[in-house]
Amino acid sequence: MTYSFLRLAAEALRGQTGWTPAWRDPEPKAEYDALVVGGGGHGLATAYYLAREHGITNVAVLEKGWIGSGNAGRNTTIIRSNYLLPGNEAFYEHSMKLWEGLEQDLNYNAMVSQRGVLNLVNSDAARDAAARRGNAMRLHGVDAELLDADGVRAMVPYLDFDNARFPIKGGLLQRRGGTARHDAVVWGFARAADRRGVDIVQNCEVTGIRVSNGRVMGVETTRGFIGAGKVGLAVAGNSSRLAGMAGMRLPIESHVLQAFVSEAIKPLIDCVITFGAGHFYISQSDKGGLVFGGDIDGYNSYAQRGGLPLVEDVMEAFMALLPLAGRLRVLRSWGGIMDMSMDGSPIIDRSPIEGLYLNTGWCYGGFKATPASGWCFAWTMAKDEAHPLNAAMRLDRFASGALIDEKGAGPYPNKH
Amino acid sequence: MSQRFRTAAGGRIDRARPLGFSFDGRGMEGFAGDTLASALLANGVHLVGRSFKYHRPRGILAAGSEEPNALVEIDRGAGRRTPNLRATQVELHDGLVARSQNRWPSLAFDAGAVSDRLAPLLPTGFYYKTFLWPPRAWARLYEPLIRRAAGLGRAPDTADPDRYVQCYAHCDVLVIGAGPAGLAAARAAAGSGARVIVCDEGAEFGGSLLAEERARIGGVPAAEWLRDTLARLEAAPETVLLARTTAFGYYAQNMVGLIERVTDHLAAPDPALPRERLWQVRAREVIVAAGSIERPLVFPGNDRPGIMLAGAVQSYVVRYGVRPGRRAVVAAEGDSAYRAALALHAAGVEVAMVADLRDAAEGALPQMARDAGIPVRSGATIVGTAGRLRVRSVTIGFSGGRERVAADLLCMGGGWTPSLHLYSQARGRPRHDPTIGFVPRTPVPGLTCVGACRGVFGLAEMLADGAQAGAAAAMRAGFAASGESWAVEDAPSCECAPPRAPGPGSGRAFVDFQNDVTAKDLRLATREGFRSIEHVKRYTTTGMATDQGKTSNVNALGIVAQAVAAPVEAVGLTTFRPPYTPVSFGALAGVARGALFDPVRTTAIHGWAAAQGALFEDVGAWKRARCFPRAGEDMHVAVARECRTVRETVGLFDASTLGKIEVVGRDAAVFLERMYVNALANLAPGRCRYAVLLGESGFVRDDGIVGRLSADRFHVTTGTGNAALVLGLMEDYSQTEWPELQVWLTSVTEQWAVIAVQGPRAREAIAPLVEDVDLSRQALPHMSVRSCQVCGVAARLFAVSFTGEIGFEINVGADHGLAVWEQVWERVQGLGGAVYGTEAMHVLRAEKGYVIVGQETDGTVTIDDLGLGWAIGRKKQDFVGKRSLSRPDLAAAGRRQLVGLALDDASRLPEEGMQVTAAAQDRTAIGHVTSAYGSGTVGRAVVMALVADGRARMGEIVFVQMTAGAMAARVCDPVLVDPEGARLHG
Amino acid sequence: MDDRVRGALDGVAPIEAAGVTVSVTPRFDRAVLRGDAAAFGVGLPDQVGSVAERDAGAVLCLGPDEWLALAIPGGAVLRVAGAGAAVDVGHRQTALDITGRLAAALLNAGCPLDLHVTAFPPGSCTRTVCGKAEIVLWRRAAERFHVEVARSYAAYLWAFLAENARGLR
Amino acid sequence: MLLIPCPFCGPRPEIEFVYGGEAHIARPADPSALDDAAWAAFLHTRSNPRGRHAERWRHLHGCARFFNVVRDTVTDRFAEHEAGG
Repeated sequence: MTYSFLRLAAEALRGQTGWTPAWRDPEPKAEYDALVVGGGGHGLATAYYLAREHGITNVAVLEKGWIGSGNAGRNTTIIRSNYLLPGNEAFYEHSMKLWEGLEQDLNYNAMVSQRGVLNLVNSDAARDAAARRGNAMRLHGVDAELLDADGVRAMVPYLDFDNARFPIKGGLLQRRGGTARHDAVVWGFARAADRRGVDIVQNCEVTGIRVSNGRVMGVETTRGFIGAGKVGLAVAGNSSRLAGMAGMRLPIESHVLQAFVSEAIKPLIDCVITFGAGHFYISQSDKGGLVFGGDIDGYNSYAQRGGLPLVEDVMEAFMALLPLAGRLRVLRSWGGIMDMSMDGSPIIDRSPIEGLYLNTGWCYGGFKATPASGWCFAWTMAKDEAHPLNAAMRLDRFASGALIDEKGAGPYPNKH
Repeated sequence: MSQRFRTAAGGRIDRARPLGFSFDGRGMEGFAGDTLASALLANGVHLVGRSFKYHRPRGILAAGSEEPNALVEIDRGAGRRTPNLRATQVELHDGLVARSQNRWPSLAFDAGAVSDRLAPLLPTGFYYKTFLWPPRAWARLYEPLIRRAAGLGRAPDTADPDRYVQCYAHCDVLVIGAGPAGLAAARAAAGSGARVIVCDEGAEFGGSLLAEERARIGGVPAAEWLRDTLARLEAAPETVLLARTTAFGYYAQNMVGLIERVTDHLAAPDPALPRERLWQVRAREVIVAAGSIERPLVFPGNDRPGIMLAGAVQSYVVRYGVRPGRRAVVAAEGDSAYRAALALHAAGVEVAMVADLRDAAEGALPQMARDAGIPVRSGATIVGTAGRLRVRSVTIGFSGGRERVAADLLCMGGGWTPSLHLYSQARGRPRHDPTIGFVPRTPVPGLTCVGACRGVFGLAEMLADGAQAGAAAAMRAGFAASGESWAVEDAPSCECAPPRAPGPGSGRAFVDFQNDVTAKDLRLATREGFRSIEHVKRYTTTGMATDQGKTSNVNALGIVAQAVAAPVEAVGLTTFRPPYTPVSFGALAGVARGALFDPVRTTAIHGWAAAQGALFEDVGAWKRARCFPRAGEDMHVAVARECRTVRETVGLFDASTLGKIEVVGRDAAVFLERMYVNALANLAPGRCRYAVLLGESGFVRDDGIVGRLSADRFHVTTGTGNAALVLGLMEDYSQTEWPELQVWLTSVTEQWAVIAVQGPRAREAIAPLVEDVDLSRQALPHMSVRSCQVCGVAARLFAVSFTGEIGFEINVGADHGLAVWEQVWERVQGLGGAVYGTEAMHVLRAEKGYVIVGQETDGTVTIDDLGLGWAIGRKKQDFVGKRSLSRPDLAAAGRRQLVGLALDDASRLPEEGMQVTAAAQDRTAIGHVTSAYGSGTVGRAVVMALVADGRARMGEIVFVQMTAGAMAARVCDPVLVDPEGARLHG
Repeated sequence: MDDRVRGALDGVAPIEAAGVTVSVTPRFDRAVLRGDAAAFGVGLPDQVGSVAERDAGAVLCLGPDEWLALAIPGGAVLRVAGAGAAVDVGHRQTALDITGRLAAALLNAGCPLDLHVTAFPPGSCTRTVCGKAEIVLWRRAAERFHVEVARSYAAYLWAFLAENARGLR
Repeated sequence: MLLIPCPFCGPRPEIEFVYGGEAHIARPADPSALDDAAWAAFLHTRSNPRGRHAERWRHLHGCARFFNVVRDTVTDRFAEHEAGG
């Protein structure tokens, strides 16, 4: 069934009786050409692009719970490609381009909204870093504008520009950045993959990875053994555990990242804003809720629950940015498990085990990468080699020293 | 017309204290003790809001924090406008100004209600299925319309003038909820002498006892027992009672977050008082007595104003002395709803019928209703209702047919749902009880649920449950305690109704009132393959409104379970997440606003610099003087003058923010030798060395001066922003990797004020002030240190330079800093010198090719990239980061190396962060500018850049991508002033 | 006092609020002592968190091999014989005196420790935090605390305490 | 806020501590003897368990000592103390 306004009208007349399931609920087959473990955005996108780009349709996505139950449904829905380092930039820009045509491609409204991402700078050092980033983006044909304080004021006059502690000195704006509806991204990829023949198998937890003389044979699951010559792991929050099933140890630590939404209010914030003087980012959903988050709690955790100290840090940054927010109220908070790689950049690569592929280490940055991650991971699985876009996101870079340390280039005060 | 719907007498309101208030501009009167909701009902106002999606007229449903409909804006003026408050929680005060929300032009006539007419076109999830064409139209066309329509209240438009504070507290027993069970628990715990905190979200302690009319506890009326209990608790020395205080979140190891609302209920609060206070309570034992929430019934047209929860109606009648209608129908799915019928009857409201949905109504309460002459009909179903802005009639179906009953009040008693929020936040896993619903199953260490929130209903049972748990908790906390017990009379037990899914009726039966989710929406979602309750929730938005589904989740669950033909426990609950009810950002930020957002660190000389009219910059948490403009100078001119003065005469600079670590002990030298890349073991006492510190991964982390004061004592400096990082790194190695080394590290950053004197006449400037040290270059060469007296106070004198000129850094005790600075300043001034700031310091060091870690480096730069490889001790076997240097990529060709750039056009000044390319038109960068300053000394811009294979490109032309186009530049040595160091050693 | 000496909070008037008073103490010597207790001339308390008062001054045991000596004439403490280190930090910190019925409550506005007199009795000391400043806390009496704060954080801590002293519960 | 058992100061609030990552990862006595993979494993590879995790904390704003504890990364509960760094 294709979605359209006409379809809505027709269903209105027949009392909504004609709608069919967005995706099938199939029993897993005994054997597939390829398995994607993890029914999050990245896993579903991978399956979709395996089918669409490489004609590999005998594919199953195995999800231990319900699709989108992990970080895909717990993030702050920001999309952007304002990256600095060569190993990242082209990849995230590719992702942005995929976002731009995604909804027509998937026949699903993921509410991709290019409302602009504005990184505020609060010190000269931060401005230098923003300038370097913006210049690098422009050089590579990515849109970036450096704004001075007045430029920012014109965009978001309600901010506290003369904050006693960290006055706003300007910002780096990427107009093409913005937000997308996280659940819709998951459901859109799921539905589109399903329509191309991919089996989406929920409530099917992988309990083991069968490897025989260096080659992957398939996976043990709570619904029995499922064979496949290619197995891709896209299991943020469980990467170390799953890799461990295949005897691998990863340069990954899992941490909890909290996110928040406020009560719905009439439109106030029209773009995505990040605060330079503290780890803080905010946007407003179409429903009216302010969606925002901060830094990780800072210790290994699988608890999907954070602590109050971090909550306070986030709210302090919020109040420093928006003093009028004092009487607004946080409605709901939640935690997601981030697989933090040691250099802050992801891994999309083959593994030492033939036929087993890794997609992990997204830190806080996974959502915006969803389409390109799936696209590149599908390529890597299909062709058994990295695409140039993810060539730098290798597992062995930690041994070679070819790290992709984007954070090292982030806002960074003078140190002398 | 005022308060036409008050009862003749009774209730806990103070009829002697009338209060004026307004709603949507209409003036009304209520009494002290009212909530906005009870006062509105007393004035006959039921229509208070519009729903989120269809803008349907909505009335007051509940009497507490579970209210989904009655959201209002309270305006206290002057930036004190608060949206989305529940009228059922807003306490009335004189002059209160309230407005309805999300309607235009008026509450009674809301244009937005057109969406109600379009409902067939807007099934659940419709927005995922359309707005797809033309591409990009979503963000430009559809979305702005939807955004404008969405949202509830308005944000305030000026900064919040109120104060919010926080505090930490500890106790042996924290009791959450002061209903009968909670109070009994608190009584037992407090009696033992334990430290007890009792909180309740209501204005008054008592919970259901506040609406209790006939029960007797321990031989006295419930109200009297309540008075006595509160008196005892107030008398207990170690007990804290917090009314208007919501426990909003449970965090690890019995840390509970409480929000105390301090002033919102006051007409004219003392300005010294905070609006709210956040409590972070660490409790040995937590007792949750959160009670239960009544379920609405799901039937067509169940959302009209005048349709209320039975328990709420009882509360309004008994506690607030309000008659919520003239003629009532009570729809009962359990006995408890009969209490509302009896209360209404006693208050003189005609109860047209109790329509009992059960096949038989046998309990004590139904009998009491019959005895009171109230018509009771069992086996009933609610078929529908009529009325636009207020319910007019109710159509009830029986086996015999249907009956239309005129009524302006319909009470719904759908049974009670235990409040599992905090228990679930604490990771308790509930089980499903067929007669009650979900109740706690797995134990949580240190947490006990008592009373209705664990499915214990009935006054006697709740009291006993609480008393027992309170005593047990106190005993676990180490106190001798015993629970009391009380005889309870005239509290007829009410059979609890199991949650039941409604039959599929015609018309829209609302489940989530605020988000307008109907039973049909939920069934449609399951037909579309959204079978997990979490999927259904996200797809239909049920339970995602500001009430977080307190009244709707269990009904939704029942409907979904029925639709997917699975047992309720298999479908499962959605996760409970903090906060229990919304918490203001102000309270969570506390006093950390404005200047208190983050500490501002200043040096001993700061006040002097400010008095001189210095401009300051933030460096880490420090304020540093950036330059000292004289009258008529802009920063550019001032910096040029400051630089010139240092090169020609002498300059004075406050370097106090430098990190300083005193490294002491027999093995101090060995330790530093292992930490830094340099050879330091052989450093002679009295000498210094420029030293570089790497991270273990081989990249540059910091640099500084290591000065050896004596055989076992070193004075080490770090970058201003790096002090904590470096000390932490050193402690890590000394404590955990090399515990055998006898070395101790002490931060002395704040001990010493550092007064830098730099320039050809620096020696001359300080000479008269320094006692017993020969300052001659032979006796005190560059890179030396002496302990001595300067201006009569103890000092550490360093002969070091960050400008390329002769330089000294005078370290004196911070409390002496200003006095010494002023004397040095006199000397410097006398010689025609100047004070300079960080900007001039940057220029001077750049002219000399000195790097700044954090400016030239970004966490991916190696010591060789910076051209500082010479600093590495050649013979050293190992030092932190050494092994990483031989990793392929760190040794590879093509790395970006630090060079100078000489722009063709001497008048141009590139920006830091500009990209460098090999050809003017290239789109791939081979490097970037790390530092760029105008320089009078050099006569053109001084530019430092990291360029791929930079040192091999000396003399080559590269291009700096300026905003105005590419600019040619020649790669050159970064050292532009005095390469041979003659001035330095002069 | 020597007019060449300027403390971080010189000249500020005490914070006087209902139930609590905060004032700046007169200047005194300080030293950090590290290593083996036997290495020092003065006797040192050996329990982490305990305080030994010495006539006018005191020695606070902040860690298993760390002490903070307050107002003890430099010569005495700075003499070390054996495995230990003494570092003069006389200018590094500023000291506040917080007294009154609500002294503990004021500190608990920013200090997460249990300061109930049974949990942190007189004679206890520790390094901890208050708001965003690190402090050293020494309870001299049930209603009297001695607070040490780094010089450059003194102004922040002062403002933090002044703000929280208003409307204290 | 976690309540972290410091071996010298007893249970203390999280904000007094800094996290030190996985415990028992000793710096090799002679790093030059390791090949790149082994060195990378020391630098970057972590067990990252879901459950019992032996980890390091430093009581920075307390006794300033590093110590090891075992914490369950799912429940956040701390188990027994361990000695040494």
